[in-house]
Formats: sequence, structure tokens, C-alpha cells
Amino acid sequence: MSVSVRFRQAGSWLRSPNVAIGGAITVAFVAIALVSLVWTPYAAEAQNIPARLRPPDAVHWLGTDGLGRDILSMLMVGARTSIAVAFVAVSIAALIGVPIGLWAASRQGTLLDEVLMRANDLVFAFPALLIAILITAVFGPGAINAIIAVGIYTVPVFARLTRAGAIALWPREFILAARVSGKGAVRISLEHILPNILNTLVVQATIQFALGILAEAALAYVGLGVQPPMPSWGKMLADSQMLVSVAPHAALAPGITIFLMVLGVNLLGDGLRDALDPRTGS
Amino acid sequence: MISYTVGRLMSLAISLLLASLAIFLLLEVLPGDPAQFMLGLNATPEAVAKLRSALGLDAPLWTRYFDWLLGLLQGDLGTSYTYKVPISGLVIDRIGVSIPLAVFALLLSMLIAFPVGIIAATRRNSPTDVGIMAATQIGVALPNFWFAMLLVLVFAIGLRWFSAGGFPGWQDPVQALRSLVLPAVALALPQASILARVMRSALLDTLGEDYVRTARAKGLSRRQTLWRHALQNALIPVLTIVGLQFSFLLAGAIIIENVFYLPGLGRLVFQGITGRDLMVVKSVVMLLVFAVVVVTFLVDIAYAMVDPRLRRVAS
Amino acid sequence: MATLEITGLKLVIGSSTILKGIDLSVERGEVVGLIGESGSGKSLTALSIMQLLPPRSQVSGSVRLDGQELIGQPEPALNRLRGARIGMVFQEPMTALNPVRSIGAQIAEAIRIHRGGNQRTADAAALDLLDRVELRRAGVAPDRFPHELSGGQRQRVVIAMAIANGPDLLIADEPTTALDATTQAQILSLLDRLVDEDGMALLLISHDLGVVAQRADRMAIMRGGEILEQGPTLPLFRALKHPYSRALLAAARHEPRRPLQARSAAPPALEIADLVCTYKRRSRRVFDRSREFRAVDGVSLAIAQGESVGLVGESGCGKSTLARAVLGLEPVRGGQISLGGEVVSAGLGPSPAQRRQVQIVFQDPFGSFDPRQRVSTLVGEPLHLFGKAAPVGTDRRALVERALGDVGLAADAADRYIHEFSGGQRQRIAIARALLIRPKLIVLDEPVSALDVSVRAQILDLLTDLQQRLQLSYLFISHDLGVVRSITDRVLVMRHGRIVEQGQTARVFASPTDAYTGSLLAASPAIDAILMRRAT
Amino acid sequence: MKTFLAAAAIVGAFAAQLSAVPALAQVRTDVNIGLPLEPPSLDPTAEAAAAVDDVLYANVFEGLTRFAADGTIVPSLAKSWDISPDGLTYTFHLHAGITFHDGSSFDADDVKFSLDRINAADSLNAQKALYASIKAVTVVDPLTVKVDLSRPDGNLLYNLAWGDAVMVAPESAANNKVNPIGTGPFFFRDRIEGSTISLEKNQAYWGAPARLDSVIFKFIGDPTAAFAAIQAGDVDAFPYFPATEAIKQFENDPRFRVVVGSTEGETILAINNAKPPLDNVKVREAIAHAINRQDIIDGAMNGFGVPIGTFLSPANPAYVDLTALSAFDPARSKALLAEAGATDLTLSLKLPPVDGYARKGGEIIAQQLAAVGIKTQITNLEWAQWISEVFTGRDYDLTIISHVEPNDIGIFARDGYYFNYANAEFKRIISELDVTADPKRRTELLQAAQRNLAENYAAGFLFELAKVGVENAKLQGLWQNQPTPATDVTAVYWEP
Repeated sequence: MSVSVRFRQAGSWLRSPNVAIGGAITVAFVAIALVSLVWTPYAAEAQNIPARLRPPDAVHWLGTDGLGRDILSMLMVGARTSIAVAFVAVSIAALIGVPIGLWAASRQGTLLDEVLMRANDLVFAFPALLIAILITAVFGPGAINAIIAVGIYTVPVFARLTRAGAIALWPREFILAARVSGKGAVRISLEHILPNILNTLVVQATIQFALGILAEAALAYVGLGVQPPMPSWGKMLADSQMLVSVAPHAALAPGITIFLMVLGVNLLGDGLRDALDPRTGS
Repeated sequence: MISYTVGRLMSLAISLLLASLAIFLLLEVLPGDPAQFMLGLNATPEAVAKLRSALGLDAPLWTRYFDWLLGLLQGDLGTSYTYKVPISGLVIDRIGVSIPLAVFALLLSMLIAFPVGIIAATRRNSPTDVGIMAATQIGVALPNFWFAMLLVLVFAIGLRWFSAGGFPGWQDPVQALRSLVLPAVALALPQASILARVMRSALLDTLGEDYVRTARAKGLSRRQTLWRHALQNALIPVLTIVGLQFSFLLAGAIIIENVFYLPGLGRLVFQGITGRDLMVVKSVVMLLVFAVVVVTFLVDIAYAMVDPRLRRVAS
Repeated sequence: MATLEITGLKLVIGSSTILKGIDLSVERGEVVGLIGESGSGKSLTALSIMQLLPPRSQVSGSVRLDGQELIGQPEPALNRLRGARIGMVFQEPMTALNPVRSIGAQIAEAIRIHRGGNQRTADAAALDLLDRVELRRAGVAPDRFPHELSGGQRQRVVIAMAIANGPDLLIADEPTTALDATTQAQILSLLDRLVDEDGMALLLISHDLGVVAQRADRMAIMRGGEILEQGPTLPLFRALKHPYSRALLAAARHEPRRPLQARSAAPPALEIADLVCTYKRRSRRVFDRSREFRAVDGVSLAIAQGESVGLVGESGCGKSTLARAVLGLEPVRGGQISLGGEVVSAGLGPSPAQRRQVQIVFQDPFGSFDPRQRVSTLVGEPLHLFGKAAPVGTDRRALVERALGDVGLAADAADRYIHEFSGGQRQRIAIARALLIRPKLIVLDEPVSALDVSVRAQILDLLTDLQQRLQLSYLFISHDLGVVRSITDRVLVMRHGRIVEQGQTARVFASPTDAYTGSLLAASPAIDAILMRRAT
Repeated sequence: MKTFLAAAAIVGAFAAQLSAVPALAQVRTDVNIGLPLEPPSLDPTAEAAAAVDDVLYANVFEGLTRFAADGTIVPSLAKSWDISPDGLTYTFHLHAGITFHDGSSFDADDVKFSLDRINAADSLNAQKALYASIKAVTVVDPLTVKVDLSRPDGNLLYNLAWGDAVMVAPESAANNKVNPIGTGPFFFRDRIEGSTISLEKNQAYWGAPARLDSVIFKFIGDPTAAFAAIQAGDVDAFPYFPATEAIKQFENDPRFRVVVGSTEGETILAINNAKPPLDNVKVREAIAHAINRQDIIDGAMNGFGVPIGTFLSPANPAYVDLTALSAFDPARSKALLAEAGATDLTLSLKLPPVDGYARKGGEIIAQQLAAVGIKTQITNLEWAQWISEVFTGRDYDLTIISHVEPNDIGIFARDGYYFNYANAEFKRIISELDVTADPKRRTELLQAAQRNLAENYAAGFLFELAKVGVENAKLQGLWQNQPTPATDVTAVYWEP
């Protein structure tokens, strides 16, 4: 955590290969997801059972799945699901976790701080995937509940990180200066603390986003993600993994896609951290 | 030290009490009647009612909560609705798989991560470092269920070096360990990647510390400095991650347990949820939370052993 | 042959040239002082001798130890030299020791790495070394860990390691900068004694002219990677040739010219009666009430309108806590504070109106500004105290520019970010921020401690000038008696949360009544006093 | 990645051949059998789950009668029986010298105990209704037992063959849920919950002894894991292989044999007959014509399954092929919908957690219904939720389910059953069938019942669930068909 981060030009970020590659992959996936809103090669849910398990060719670039659906189209729409679930989950978690962290830090050492942080620890103590499964079992599977299940574990991450960052800042002299100017805790948290830990939070959000994509895939893999006919990567993987020797394209495509997306986002997060952190940056 | 420990334990007890309440209430709103589920499609309503009362499901909410809690305190986890056997017995069997698997995976993860992280840190920005960092990125990004499938494909189906899954029991320890190899590798690789990265950055941090320069000024070589001074300090953040990973591995391996059909704790709860064996779900989740809390506590104590600064605060 | 002989030493790191050809030598038993401000390259000269340079460094020239060339030596050979024939003491004792190993083990390691032998003999030798650096008589056992020791004690451990193998050359890089004045004097005396006893050569690196003037046989003045001039200490001081060297000395001697203040009849800007501030020391026991630590323990003082009062003490004496309590940044446990004649509410802290009467300038010119905001926002921040009545738009801008003008900065500074300014400029901006709302009292918390000598003089001049023009009152907090002497009317000496002595500045400096004040004064003499004493 | 896999597969195949060379010539006497579902507790007379019978039926527990591999009812513990002319009294003659696995002997007292236990007030027997006609059980002598009925029951011998009516001993019955004690050719050795159940040969068996010494049932629910387990040789046979997608691979592999058999599982698109507009027969008919059965069989079941047009297994001699009544005809479907005035329909489609027919089939059916203008709202449920929402709560429009119980056409006549098919004529047929013992009349009645369901489109009849098994090519003696849930290993042996 560093406060004395200097502003760097976007150009210098791009010079980091991690940011360039990771950013390119991430942007490509987001673009694909957006394109899928208006266009996919075929309708993602359109079945053509006689044409099932076709290997990749000029008609179906990535072949077809067990119901004769176009895998490329499904992956494109699946990108939308993955990105949307992970993005919304992480955003909501940040919107809840960051204020909690800021609040706890501004009351550091008080009972409130203690209670908030103990509650955080408690959430951490629950086995994550099991509770996600339990949540979907209680409220039924679907995108919203996948978001809740992924998000609930991300809240404490943000709360802890924010609190740690904010606590390091509170004794700093520029915060004292703001207090001398009569500013209250809320105002200082928003005007001075938040902007100065934003870098760290953005980097963490990126990493959580990647984890969110993996978590969504895992939930979908056990059948608790978005519901058919909406395609999702994890479900595609679960549906087709036995086919690995009959129709390897169907089994490998979703796995490689998940891998690439997570890799891209992680690289981006890593690169951003290096670029934004003066200790590791050049 | 003792009074400090007592204080910590009291706050742990309160946390656990809250956790038990959360679990209990969450399961109360879980739709689906266990009795109806167990009796199947052709059951008569009277049979269902009978089973409900036999399971104690018709008692009031708070009675059931306190009964359960009192049982837990006495070490009685209740009886499984499905298997009709005491849950403690089930849990002991599952722990015999889950803990060895978690320990195995964690050891593997450390065995890979420590040397790799150290090499990367000492050769910072060299091609070796860049290569290792790229490899860890791949390790982190691989969905472990997919990776597990590839492992099975190559090493179980293709090469037949290991069985594709299952657990033969501890009567034959060699076979038992063999059956845990692939799952442990599948679990360990992503964890090792994370741990290697943590190791590297922790080591880079300590290698930049003043006392490392002091050690070099004393005439220690780079290698001696690394082993005698940097590593012990770098272990402090690494320990945190190891603690978190152990907790994760203990209960978070459900999907891997499914892929390798291992009778582990995670799958026990998973089956409990789908089979509405609520007693198993609440007791085992509670046990897992307890385990995580205990591990965290042990990690705190391990800190004090590594770091004398904490030793004094704690005493 | 000189123990250390540096000729034409050049150092390039990456693409920037750090050292541009250094020639320097140190004889056996000689103390050579190397003087320079931050960035002059003096520390990297030391690291070049040790060959412990950052990656991507290219060294050329020659560094000889007893005639043996060090540059280009293979690592193993250098490892045999480091710690054995060259010992080094660093600036920051708080971080120079491995926190997780006992000090005895760390000293013993320095012995065993070079002399081998078993652990027992090394431990015995370590114990002797603790004795030599006077830690044993302070009751510091070898099984203690660094965090259990004070800064001065830690520095003694570092020195023990550096001299463990009886080196020919000892390099001390700012060995006392991070220490309090009294400790500083003790450490320097220790080094003196050890050099005498072992006949080592000592290269003493410092930014403090006083330290070098007091201890060095010869000295060299460095700037921008070059040695400007060098020679025997006393003659050189008398006949400094280079303009920079002379400016440096002038700055060290500098005292702002300040006419005597006319006492005003207005109520005192600040009045403190029996102030108590406490910290909770977190108890780890369950049923135990947490213990209190009295940082400020019954302090009373008053500052008249237009008066400048110094508050002096070593680190941990409570002076900063006192300052913060005045500003409402610390809870007050007992006693009362009055600002402009009005008592500050103990529960609520100062009202906005009271807050408008007092502002603060902090020590660290880097940490006192939010790096993400423009100077105009930063300087204008105290306007928040006016609430809705605060000026906006061009009015606000005009106020900010006036404040920047007050401290000698151009109006366009308002549009820049803080990292674009040097340390001295930042401190000016900090003063501008304090001035903006024209408070009656400004608390200056070590405002020049982090600055180089030459910059320090300018800031002190500025402060004096502002006080005259704007009829300000100052509460000037410092550990450095020299600074306080030049800028205050009265001075208070603080120790362990209490005021041990107070009086007119001139009187206190001339004839301190308290023994502690006396030792403080003795530990940090003015440079002319040093030179005079050494000349005789 | 693909090349890597291919390379690995080649290396693997090579290694497999190498390891095959030194294989012992000795014939194995053990077998590992994979099953997708794990039994909860182990008392078939107290558990509804078919998984219990899958492990214990015929192997550990035996009844008075039993199902043979071809689905016929044959004598088991009872070597013969007499039926009184009025059909109200059955007299069973037991084999002599039978003992339970704990050594206690089996005789008429045990029969009385077992049957009385089913009908006791506190009985938890899931199929209690099947034995409601039994009025009294009387011990005539140790090897003879008389069963009196309150009404003639044409299904009694059939029902007594079910796993729910196996014979248990009074000494051990209470403990059967954890330690099952029966009379079968294998006794229960141990179980690892969540993993395996092992059986061992009963040396004191009264009948033809088993050819295997030990049998281990492994429970592998995950299709991928099942695929891997049999490929890796961890499991020798999967009587119901859960990953039909991969069957092609096994067909082309000489190490394995694929066994396709029939089951008693009629897979249907169940329709809530009481819920408007589904109470309109035209709407139901429109749904029936919108469905392309072959596409579902191909897409969801990978081609395994026999289309049905009513609620009876095609293997049943009384089966009538009525698929033509609900032939795939989208145009007619649309016309019917227009006729019924049911345009712009949105129906809920709640699916139980069965990957193949329910989940995949659901996706296909949703698509087919969409083609004729019926929108569906798919909800995937767990079993517990499906039972409470659909089965008990009857809160659904459509669901896909396979009814695996044999000869269960009568469920359409039940009041308050989740189909809500309240058809007076059908009820009359079934009540007559229940009391008819004459085989010819029974066939007539069964056929009338089938027609009634098909003509009224009581449900969307899809296909008879196929039993697709994969076995080691050297393993012999497992059942091909699935007349009742069972994995009878009595006659299983290894070819040398």
C-alpha cells in the first residue's frame, strides 16, 4: 500500500507487457460479450440435433455441441454471463465492503470496528463454495443468486483491504491537516482516504473479478449458475467433458476460454499492480 | 500468554455461537421437506408425518436449535437422516480422507512454491523469473476442475499410473496415498502458483530491507543472507496464505472430490444439501467453521513463534 | 600507504551518473568526515567502497584497501573483506537489525562467518563486544531481540557487528542522524573511543557540519557526485573556497534577524493549564483495565499574541502530543486549553471559530499533502472551517494565490500537483496552507527537521518575516536546540511529559538551571563553539 | 492442447499394452461395480430409494418371489404356492434349510414377521399401499404360510417380488439399515459412506452358490468420473452408465461391451391436467404434436430410448404402439392452439436434477415448444425441491420425469396425484384391473387404459428409458434389462 503514487501516463502502463497482453485479452472478451448482444453467428440456443457434435469447419468455426448448437455463439453469449455475474458481484461487494472498511478504520479500536471486523472474519470462516451451494439451494439457482454467492465472499476482502489501507493513512500528516481544517470522518474518508487507496482497490477488484469468473464457472459446472437455455462456460464444460475423445472441440473450447479470460484479467491486475506500486514499478 | 489465549478463546466462542445461529437459520429457510424427500414419490402423507416426528422435525424452532447446540457441546453431532448412523462416525471417516488430502496438497503446494518463489525472487527480472511468473499465471488461471479432468485423462486413462478416483481406505496406506496423488496435484497446482507468487513478493520485500544490507556488510554472501535472514522474515506473510489455503483445502475441494469420487467432508455436505440431510449439513458446516477458526488461531500462534515481536506482545 | 585510497571513482546507475570521479583517502587511525546534503552521492560513495551497489550499477576508477584493489574483485573475495576488514554502520538503526533473531546471534554470526570456530567461542566473543559498546553495563543481554532495544542501543549493536573482526576501515554513514541529541553525542564518543583503541580508519559521513567539525581530522565536502574541496578540518573551515561550502557554513551559522517583540495587551493566543493527555496501552488481559500512559502530564504554558515560543525535547517526550492536543487532534484527559481567551470544550474539542485561530505546519514535507490533489485544493482546505461562508470561485482562488505569494511562490503553483515541488517548496506550501485563513497561532511541529541545511535557513527566514508582517504567534516544536535558539523569544524544555525548564531563550541557553537542559545543550553545540573549542 | 492430448493418449495406449502383458492368467473372483446413486440407509423395506435395491436386491435380500432377468416372476424363498379359487387366499411353501447371514434359520414365522411389519401402523415402508390387500398372515407350519386378502389382488405375486417385501428376521430387522442381514448368496461386509459397499460370498447359501467371492459397489455420480473410472479399470461394470455421450467410444473399444436393455422407466413430459389452459385437451394435444421424440432421444439420450405413445413399457406384452396419435406435427400443433384460443402461452417447465432426460431433454423440449409458439420458463430443481414443489405441491405446468416403477400405469388414477388427471373412465378401468387375476382380461384392461391416456393426451409420452450399461468384455452374467431396480450378481463370473 502506498500513498505517494504518482500519476503516470496511460502510455507507460501499456509498456508493461502484462498490462498490454492482459488488457488486450480482457478488452477482447468484453468486446465479444458486447457484440453478442447484437450479433452472434447463430442464435446461441438454436438447436440442430441432426448436426450435433460437428467438428470445427467453415460453417461452425468452433463446431457444434451435443444439441447441435454453435459453440462459438454459445461462448460469446457465455462471455456475457460470466462477465456480467463477476462484474456485478464484485461491484456490489466493493460497494458494501469499501464503506464498511472505511467506517471501521475511522473508528479504529472502538467496539464498532471490532464488531465489523469480527463479522468479516466469520464470513471468511465459512467454507465458500459450500455456502454458495447452500445459497443457491435456498434461493434456487440462477444468475442473481450466483451473484450473491460470489459477492458475499468478496465483501470481506474489500472491507479488510480498505480498512488496512485506511488505517495506514489515518495517522498521516495530510489527514491530520484535513482534520485541522475541521473536516469530519466521512468527508476525510471520501476526499482523502478513498482516492489514495483506489489504486489498490482497483487492482484487488481486478483480481476478484478473475476469481469471480472462476467461481461463476465452478457454480455453473455443478449446475447452480444461470439456467438454460442461457449458455454459460462452466455448464458447457460440464456438459461436454466426457466427449473429450469423441468431440474434443466441444470439451476443450469452454475450458480454454475460461482459462484465457482468467489469465487475461489476472495479467491485467498484476500489471496494474506493478505499474501503480512504486515499490515494484520501474 | 495464558490470559491472552483465554481472551482470544472467548471471542472465538462468541464467533462460533453466531456462526451456529447463522447456519441453523439458513437451513430453516431451505425449501424441501427432508421427510418427504426421504420417503420418495409413493409415500403416504401419514408416513411423511410419522417420519417428521421420528426425525424431531415437528419440535419448535428454538427447542431444536438448543438441542442441537447442546449436543454439539457434548460432542454429539446428531444422527444422519440419510445414513441413519451417528454423524460423528461419518465425519471421522471423511476426515480420514479430507485431512490427508488437504495436508498432501498443501505439502505439495509448499514443496513446489517455496523453491520456485525463492528462485524467482533471487533472479528477479531474469528470464527464469519471467518464465516462472508466466507459469504461475497459468496455474492460477486454470480452473481446477478442468485441470483435474485433464490429469485423469492423461495419468489415469492414458497412462494408467493412478486410478481415476475413489478411495480404498487406509488399510493399505500405499494404495491410499496413491489414490490421493491426482486429486492432490489438481488441488495443489493453483495453490502452489499463488503461494509461489506470495513467496516471491515477500522475499523481494525482505531482500530490500536494511538488515539484509547489514548482513551483506557483515560479509555474508547473497545465499547466506537469503537463508539466514531474508527467508525467516518472508515466512510471515507466507504463513498467512498457508493458513488460508489449509482452510480452503479442507472444505473447498468439493468439486475435486466429485471428479475423483472421494468420500471427503465437502462432498458429505454437498450430498447433505441435495439430499436434505439437514443434520449432516448443519453439524458438518459447523465443524468446518470450527476447524477454520482453530487453524486461524494456530496460525496466529505460529506467527508468534516466527516473530519475536509478537511473542512479547502476546505474553 | 593509506588504509583507504579512492581515486577517480565513477558510478553510473542505469543512465544517470551518480559519482563523477571521487578522490579520497583515509589513513590508519584517522577520522575523515564526508559532508553533503541529500542527493550529493555521499552514501553511494560508501556503498561503492563496500561494493554493495544496487543492480544495474557500473563502477569505474579505483578503490584500494591497503593497496589492494577492490573494484573488479570476485564476490567471494569481497565477502571475505566485508565485515572483516571493512566494517559499516548505517543511518537507520531501527531497521538495520533482523527483527526475528537475537542480537547476540547476529553479532556472533559476524564473528563466525569470518573466523569460523564453534558457537560457544563466538557467543563469548559477542558478549565481549556487547561490553565494548557499553551495552552490557546497560543490562542488555545477548538473548534480547532488536525490538526490545532503543534506537541508540540498536546502533551500538550495529557498531559491535561492524567492529567484531577488528576491521582496518570503519564506514559510518550518518550514524547518528536518526538519534536524539544526547544519544547522538554518546554514539559519536563511542566511535571515537573505538577508533582510538583499535587504530581503525574511520570514514564518517554526515550532512551535519557540527558532527564533522567536532570529530573529523580531515573533511571533504561533496555535492552532485563530486568532492568540492577537502583538507584538514580546522584549516579548511577557516578557508573554505568553494561558494557552496561557504553557503553551507553560513546556513549552519544562520540566525534570522528578529527585532524584539512588543508585548501586546491582547489575551494570550494560547493558554494551557495542567494539560493531561493519555494513551491507552492495550492490555492483553481479559479482566484487566487497560493501563494508561501519560504522554502529557500536567503541562501549563501561555503564548502571548505575536510571541514565538519554543518547545524542546527528545523523541517521546510528549511535545507532539501536546501540539496535537492544542489543535483538537488528541483527546484531552485533564486540564484545559484556551484559544484567544476562550476555553476549548473538553468534550467537543475546539469550535470552528476556535479552530480558525490556530493552524499547523508538519515536519514531513512529503507526507503532509494528499498526493492526489492540486495545490490550490490543498492550500484552500482550511477554508472548510468557514462552512457555508467559505469563499468560492475567484474569491477562493485569490486567497490561495495571496497565501502562495506570502511564502514566495508564484500564483501558477496553485495548478500543479505536490510531487512537482522540492522539499523546501513543499514546506512553503504547508506554511501557505496554515496562513490562508490568517490564524493567530501557528504550531510548527519540527518544520525544518527534514530539510537540508541551506533550505532550512531560507524557511527560518520566511517564518521570521511572516511573524513580523502578520503578527503571528508561534509554538515552535523541535528537538534541535540550534533552530529554536534562532527563532524563539521563550523556550520550554520538555521531558517525560512534563516541562522541566522554561524561560527567555537567551537566558536558558546561557545558564540552564535544569541538569537535563544542560546535557541537551552540551550535546548539540553551535558550530562556532565547536570550532573554537577544537582550535584551542 | 489438442496435439498434447493426442500425444498423451498415444503414450497412454502404449503403456496400457505394456502393462497388459504380465497380467496374471488367474481368473478373477471379485468385481467392482459402479452405480450412480448411493443408497441412504440399507433397509429396502424402509427406504424408498431404488439405490438400496440396486445393491442388495437378490444379492443380500430375497423375497418369497422374485424378478427374473427377463422380468417374469419366479419362485424364490417360496418354492411354490397355491391360490384359492376366489383369489383371496395364497398359501406359500418355503424351501427348507434356509438360514439368515447371522446363522438364524428362516421359516414361516419370519415370513409372518416380515409381512406384518410392512402393514404395521408405525411402518415406514415406502410402498405400503401395494400390500394393503393383505388381511392376515398365518403360520401353518414352519415351511408353510397362508396369506389372506381382503379383496382379490392380481398383482400380489408381482408385488411380493419387489425389494420392499424382502424377508427379514425379527432379531436383525431393526438394525438392517446399517447392517443388513438377509438370506441371499452374498452377505454384507462393510460400507464406506459416500464411497463403497462391499459384499462377500455366503458359503452357507441355500441355492446355487455365487461364482464370485467378493463384490464391491462404488458410487460415482459424476458422469465424467464414471467415464474415467471404467476407462481406468477402477470399475468393471456400470449397469447404468451415466455418460451416454461417451458410449461410442466404448463400442469401438474391444476391452468393453456396451449393453443396451430396457427398463420400466416411462419418460414423460408430465402435464398439470387441472391447470388452465392445460385442462383443455386441445392444448395438451398441441403440446404432444409439437414434440419430436427422436430429436429428444438423440439429443438428450444419445440415441438410446424407445419412443412411447402411452404409459407402458414396450417390453410389456400388453403394450400398444400409440405413438401415431401424438406424431410430430408442428402445423397441426399450431392449428390446435389457435382452435383452443391459447395463443401467447408461457408455461413453467420445472426440471429435476437428472442430467440427461430432464435437463437436456428440457432444453430440447423448450426449443420445440417455442417453435409452435409456446414459451417456457425453465427452472432446474433439486430432488427435494422438485418433490415439494411439483410432486407434493402440484405447483407446475410441465415437468419431465421418468417413472421407473414397473406396471405403474395406475398412478394416473390416483386422486390428488400430481398429474391431476381426473378421468372417471380411466379410474374405472384401473379399479377393475386391480381386482382382476385373469391374464386375458388384464391385457384387455391394460390396453384400454393405454388408449385412454393416449387419446386424452394425459401427458407428453416421450420414450422408454434405456438401460445403457458398459461392462468389461470378459465379465459375464449381468442382467441386460431392468425389470426392477437390482444389480443381480449371483450369476456373474469372469471369462478366463
